[in-house]
Amino acid sequence: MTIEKTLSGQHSLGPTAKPRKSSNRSALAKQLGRVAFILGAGLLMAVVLIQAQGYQAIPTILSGLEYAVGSPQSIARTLAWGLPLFVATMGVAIAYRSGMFNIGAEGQIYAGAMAAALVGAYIGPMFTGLHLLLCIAASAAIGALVAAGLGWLRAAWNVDEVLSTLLSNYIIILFCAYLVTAPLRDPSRQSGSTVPVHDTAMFSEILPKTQLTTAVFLVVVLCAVTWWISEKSVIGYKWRMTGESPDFAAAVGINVRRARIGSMALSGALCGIAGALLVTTSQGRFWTEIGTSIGWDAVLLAMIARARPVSAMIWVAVYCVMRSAARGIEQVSTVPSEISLILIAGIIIAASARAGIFAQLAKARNAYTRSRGKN
Amino acid sequence: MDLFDAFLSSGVRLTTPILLAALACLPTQWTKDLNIGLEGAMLFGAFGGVVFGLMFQSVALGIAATVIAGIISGLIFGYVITRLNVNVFVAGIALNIFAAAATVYLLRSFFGVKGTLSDPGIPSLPVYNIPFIKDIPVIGAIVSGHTILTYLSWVLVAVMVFAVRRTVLVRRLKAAGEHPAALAAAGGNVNRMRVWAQVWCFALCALAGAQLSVGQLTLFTEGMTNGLGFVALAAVIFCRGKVKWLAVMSVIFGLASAVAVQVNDAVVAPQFAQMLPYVIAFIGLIVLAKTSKDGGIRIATPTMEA
Amino acid sequence: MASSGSPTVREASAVSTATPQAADDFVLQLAGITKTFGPVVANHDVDFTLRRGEIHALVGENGAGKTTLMRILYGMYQPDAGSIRLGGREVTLKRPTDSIEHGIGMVHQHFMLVPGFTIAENVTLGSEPRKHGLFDNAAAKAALEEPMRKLGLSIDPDTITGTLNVATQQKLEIIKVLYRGANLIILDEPTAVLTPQETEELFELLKRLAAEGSSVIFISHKLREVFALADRITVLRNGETVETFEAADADPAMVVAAMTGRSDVNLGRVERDRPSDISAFTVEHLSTIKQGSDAALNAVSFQLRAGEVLGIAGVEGNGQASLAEALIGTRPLTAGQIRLGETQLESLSVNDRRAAGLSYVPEDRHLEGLPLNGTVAEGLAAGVLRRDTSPLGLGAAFTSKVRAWGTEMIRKYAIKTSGLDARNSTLSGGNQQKIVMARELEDEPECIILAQPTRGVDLGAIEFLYNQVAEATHRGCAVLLISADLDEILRLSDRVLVMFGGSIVAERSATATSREELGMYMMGIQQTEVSA
Amino acid sequence: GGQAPSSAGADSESLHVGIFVDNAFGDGDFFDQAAVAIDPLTDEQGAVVKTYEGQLQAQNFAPLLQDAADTNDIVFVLGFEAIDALVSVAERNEDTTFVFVDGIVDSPNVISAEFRTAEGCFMAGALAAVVNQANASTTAGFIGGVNAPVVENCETGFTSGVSNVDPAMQVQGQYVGSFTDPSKGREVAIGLMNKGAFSMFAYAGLSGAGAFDAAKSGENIAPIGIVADKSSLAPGLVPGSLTMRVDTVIESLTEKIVDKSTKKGDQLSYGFKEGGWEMIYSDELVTADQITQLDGLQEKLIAGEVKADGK
Ligand SMILES: Nc1ncnc2c1ncn2[C@@H]1O[C@H](COP(=O)(O)OP(=O)(O)OP(=O)(O)O)[C@@H](O)[C@H]1O
Ligand SMILES: Nc1ncnc2c1ncn2[C@@H]1O[C@H](COP(=O)(O)OP(=O)(O)OP(=O)(O)O)[C@@H](O)[C@H]1O
Ligand SMILES: [Mg+2]
Ligand SMILES: [Mg+2]
Repeated sequence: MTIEKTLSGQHSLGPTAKPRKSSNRSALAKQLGRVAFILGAGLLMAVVLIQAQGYQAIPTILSGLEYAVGSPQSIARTLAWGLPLFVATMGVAIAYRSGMFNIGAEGQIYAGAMAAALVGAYIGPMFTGLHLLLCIAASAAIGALVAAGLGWLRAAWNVDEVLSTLLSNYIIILFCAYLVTAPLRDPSRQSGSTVPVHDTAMFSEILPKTQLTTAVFLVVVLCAVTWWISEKSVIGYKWRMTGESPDFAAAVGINVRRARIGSMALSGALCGIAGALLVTTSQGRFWTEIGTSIGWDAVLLAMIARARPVSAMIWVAVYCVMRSAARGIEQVSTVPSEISLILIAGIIIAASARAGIFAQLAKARNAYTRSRGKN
Repeated sequence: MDLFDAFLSSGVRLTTPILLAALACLPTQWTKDLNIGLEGAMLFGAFGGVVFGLMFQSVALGIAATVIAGIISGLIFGYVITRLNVNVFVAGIALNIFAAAATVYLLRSFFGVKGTLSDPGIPSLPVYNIPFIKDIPVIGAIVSGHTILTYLSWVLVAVMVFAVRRTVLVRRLKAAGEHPAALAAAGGNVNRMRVWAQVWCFALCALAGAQLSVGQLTLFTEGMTNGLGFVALAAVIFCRGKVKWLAVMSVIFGLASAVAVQVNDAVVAPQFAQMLPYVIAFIGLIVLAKTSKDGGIRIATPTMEA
Repeated sequence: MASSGSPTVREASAVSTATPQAADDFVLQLAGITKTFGPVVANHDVDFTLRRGEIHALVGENGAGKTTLMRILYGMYQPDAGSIRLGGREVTLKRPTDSIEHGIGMVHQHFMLVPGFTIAENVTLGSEPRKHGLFDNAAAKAALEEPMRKLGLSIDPDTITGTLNVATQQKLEIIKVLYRGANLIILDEPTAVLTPQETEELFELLKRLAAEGSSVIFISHKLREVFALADRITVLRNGETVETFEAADADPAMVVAAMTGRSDVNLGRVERDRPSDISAFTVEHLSTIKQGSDAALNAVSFQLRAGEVLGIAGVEGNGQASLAEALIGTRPLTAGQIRLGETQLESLSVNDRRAAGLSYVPEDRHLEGLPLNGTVAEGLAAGVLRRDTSPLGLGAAFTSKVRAWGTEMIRKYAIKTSGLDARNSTLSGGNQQKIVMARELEDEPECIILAQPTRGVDLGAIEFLYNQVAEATHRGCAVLLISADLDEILRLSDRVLVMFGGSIVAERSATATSREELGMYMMGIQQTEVSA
Repeated sequence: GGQAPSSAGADSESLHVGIFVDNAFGDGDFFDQAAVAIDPLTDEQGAVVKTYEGQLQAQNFAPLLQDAADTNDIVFVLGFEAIDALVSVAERNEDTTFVFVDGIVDSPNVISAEFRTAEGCFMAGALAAVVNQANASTTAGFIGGVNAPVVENCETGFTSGVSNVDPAMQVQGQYVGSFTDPSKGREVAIGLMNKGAFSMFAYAGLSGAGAFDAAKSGENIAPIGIVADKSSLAPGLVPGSLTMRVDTVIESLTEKIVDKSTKKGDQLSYGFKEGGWEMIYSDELVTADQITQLDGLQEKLIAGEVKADGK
């Protein structure tokens, strides 16, 4: 019987917290134990899935890792792939941290990409830094506007943001698709895409043939600032408390409404910038499927990281390696690269079930020892 | 058949998977474990319908096997969210991603194909053209010419309406959601109720998916649910636990999709036509939040504790 | 609201309704019960017996393990060790149904009623009458008639439970127990939400049931009630049995000493200076609309002087929560004025009201008082941030400032915790409340609103907190004390206002009134003109 | 157990050919038709073929094309979305010959192979009209995936093909809004049927499968296939298919590149004449006379006597 669990009222991610050890070392050990468990579970799933395809698991995984992180070029390529994802995940995480489940990241990424593509193409050419700044600013603004609007609906009218952001994805993506197939189409192209942005609206490559651009510096700055806002600043405290317990926040004088709208705005701005990066680092224009599923990846990763910025960054890095390794594996075997998505879904379940699994094991062990004791 | 009848007939067909998925999800709302993994569960259902159909060379056996697989999945999902204490929102999102990837993986592994699994050996559900009735305008289009699953979905609506009024089970499901401690104290088993709700959810999602893959079509394609699960989710949220409203919302969404299919791009850009169900849902969400006393619904999102 | 007869007050000399018998007349024997939750030992080697027809009180401070022991008896928890004998036979109670089958019924500390269900549905939940496998509403209603009559309750069984007042809901809990035919009845703090008169009525009923042969276990923090009702009293402390008294041979001081392990606990009025004559806080014609289960405010007016404690008494749900929230600003007003010193507050935000010198200890510390999953530092931080940061709040000093202040508060308020980074949820209720009080009192407010400040806080901590409040009044702070606990109000206040149905129905001096008089007002039986 | 993963870049003697698609194989159309070339390339030309899937993620394109350039001598690139990445990667990898299939890329480093979409779809329209005439239907249906220019080009060709055969015949067009939604595709097909269409042509990827499925389930529809012979999707009900010989184009271009008869910057165009398009007719559903009529029209088209865009 686990009436204990149900009696505690809400169903939470893990069982109610146990007293936290005061020493940092044991906290670190616990954290490492958690990571080890999760990675172990992931590895186990990977081995099973690859073996099931008739390949030797370990050499296959190793060759994938070789592809992903085997050389400075590979690392650069892997990192370059993940740049937008870092920003988007930070964006989603900061909203979660404030109790706003922004699963509209996908739509906000599209909106941001569209804004950057338009500013990049129709304004300029001009000085590169300035042009990029304009593109980023426009995409941040549109992302922020969309997300803040949805945040306002929640703050003012209590419109559930999970569903409203979910639905906004479809509406925004379809609207962008309309724009590129009709009014804003590049007539020289056979598919729906906008005209290309000026060269001055593109980040320049740092390492040749890797796609790693100077955008990496922007991403580092954005991640650092987001971390600082979330964990160190007073406004971050207000947002976190709003997420933790809105009633508490209201009672101590935090403007809950403002915190919700504000955190959503920042979240949307970051997602918008992620969209801008898609345009300004690789594609150079908007097309109907530019952001395919990055927003969902960000939603999942922020969730695994439990919205903690540092752990979000670590998870994005791990995920980028996984995706990159899966692409590498696909080139040397017939293992579909979807394996990385299966793994990430498995890992998120393993991560959130970890405490529950150990509790069940402990219970089984107790039952076993008790039955042994009776005999 | 005139155009209006054709539109209605199309609307009924498009309503069926939405209605089945929404009916599937409803008990999970009662137990406050709203399963947002509908989309993924349906996709597996669609996949199962085709694969088991091929395997048994019989549509009935294929669907039965799919439903059994759904029941087993429901038990596992229920175990994960009750005993392993995984937040249902997290599990649902993971399920959606997992289903999208796993169906591709399985398609490649077992059938060596990507994208579509289409085979002359895939059996399909017959369509029942009811004599006399099929010739009556309007009624004929609505009542006649559908698969058994369409009729079943409406039977299920009636069954659920009755069950809500009269059965002990539904009372306990609702108690498990509204005040779990009360049910536990009264000797009920809260976790069992929560698991039952998920089992029901997956079993019906299996039917909803099968309706897509072997009811409306005889093939499986990657991601063939195309957001239908989320539309059904919206229907569940709007109905506020009431079966009748659930049916009404499903029909509205089905008809909205039918409009999108019928409207030509000379009238309105296809993107706007496609947006229709989502826009209706979005506006509905706002109206619902504005008009309900307790201020809308919250999906059971996880607490983000470290 | 119905009331029965004119209740008389019993003094601490319990009327024994059953004569103690030989050991074989024990309906229940708990021996050596141990139960741990992770590191917490909730019960340790607890022994407990219950005789047929006996009312047995179980007392102890918060967290002493009373509820845990009863939940074990009710099959909700499994003991780690120990035996349960019912009527002499050893039993294993794996789940509540097992206990229900053995004739055990439990009225829980918190209501176990589904708000959206009808009375009939709620009472029968778990053992529904069926016909052809379906719920038989008619049979359910019929089965309710007898227990409802016994409790003098005449409402339609199809009424939705959530719409009933708390006293009626409490009665439903007892009807649930009777419906299942229980003859061993456990009541876990059943009187917390009742007026003295309703309490008295409940006691009459319990005694009648005991006289008819049922056995009752009664958990309460209120010694007055324990002595009014019980035949025997068992005291738990830190999860262990301290002692079992025959009520007739014991007195409150002995029980308190057993509960706390101290002999110097003050149970009387808290010593304070006389309040000044300076008006500090004025409320005029405050009105709100109804939200949730609490009554709307209806032109409430009163005034507080510097250093004064004004008690607001009333049965919960009569507008006290609305009042507290309206004053601090989390609930909108429809009319009225609030003045703190020279400042008009009614149009200010919560933050601005606080900046003007108003402080607030909310009623529900788990929801509003603290971020339960947050750290102690986060719970305290709100106080220092309010004073010391720029409005935009990007100041970098956040962490160091909060930590220095937090460490100071832990020392000053003797908060028992492993440190600033401990989770609030790991602290006991008393220590959680100390965090809230520290945060609010250190603001040096001109007026503080205390809503149920010591609910579920144990005697030691209560004494400490009362002393802090007294100290604040010495500084000239005005205190609005909203409490459902009349003892608390009478011990701390200078004046008492009684709220009923969203209005103030009486004003009394705390030293010139009695529990019974206040009780009459609380039930809305009497009403006087109140001058603001 | 299991086999070891094949290491990249082994066996440097033989010809290495890469096929890159911007989305993924399994579209049931264009990409899968390209994959048909893999076996002939391997068997007949002794090439080592590798495939690359961009998964419609912009960040994937350039790195994968770079990988393809690193391992292959010739890389065929399919999918419009990859053009930008292709141009930049081709510029930096002189050793690899990049071929863009199904469109013109303005780059001196890329060979372009274009299919004259309107010309192919013209014949599909002609077939639709002929089939309709034989079945007393006055409307032909066109199902588009999304309203992208390439699809609209096709619709133009289809419409002029129909009116060339029968100027009085109407064309009803409808877009599914997705290339991957067969159940909507089915509803669209039924919708067009109810507007009077009998023969219909689906240029809609996987969504088009819905039209065949509708026919198979007994709806009164004659679906015309695109890219590959689609008769297996609705056996006995498909009057014909317009096949797009991506595979032969890839094979012949590989040969030409190897024997250096074509070079970077060339822009090739494929129609019926060059073997890019090919009509396949069903013997059961289309009479010999009708086939003769259609073949005649195709000749005229090749000779330039009729124009596919109807001008
Ligand atoms: N489900 C649980 N998980 C962990 N600890 C628990 C649980 N239930 C009770 N405890 C702990 O067990 C101890 C005893 O709790 P219990 O509720 O029995 O006390 P109590 O005497 O009823 O207190 P109160 O007067 O507050 O009702 C407390 O310290 C509490 O922390
Ligand atoms: N379900 C539970 N799971 C884990 N810990 C619990 C649980 N219930 C109570 N506790 C622990 O019990 C302690 C306080 O419990 P207790 O029942 O005494 O609360 P309280 O102070 O009486 O508050 P209240 O009366 O408002 O519920 C805390 O340490 C808390 O962590
Ligand atoms: Mg208790
Ligand atoms: Mg308690």
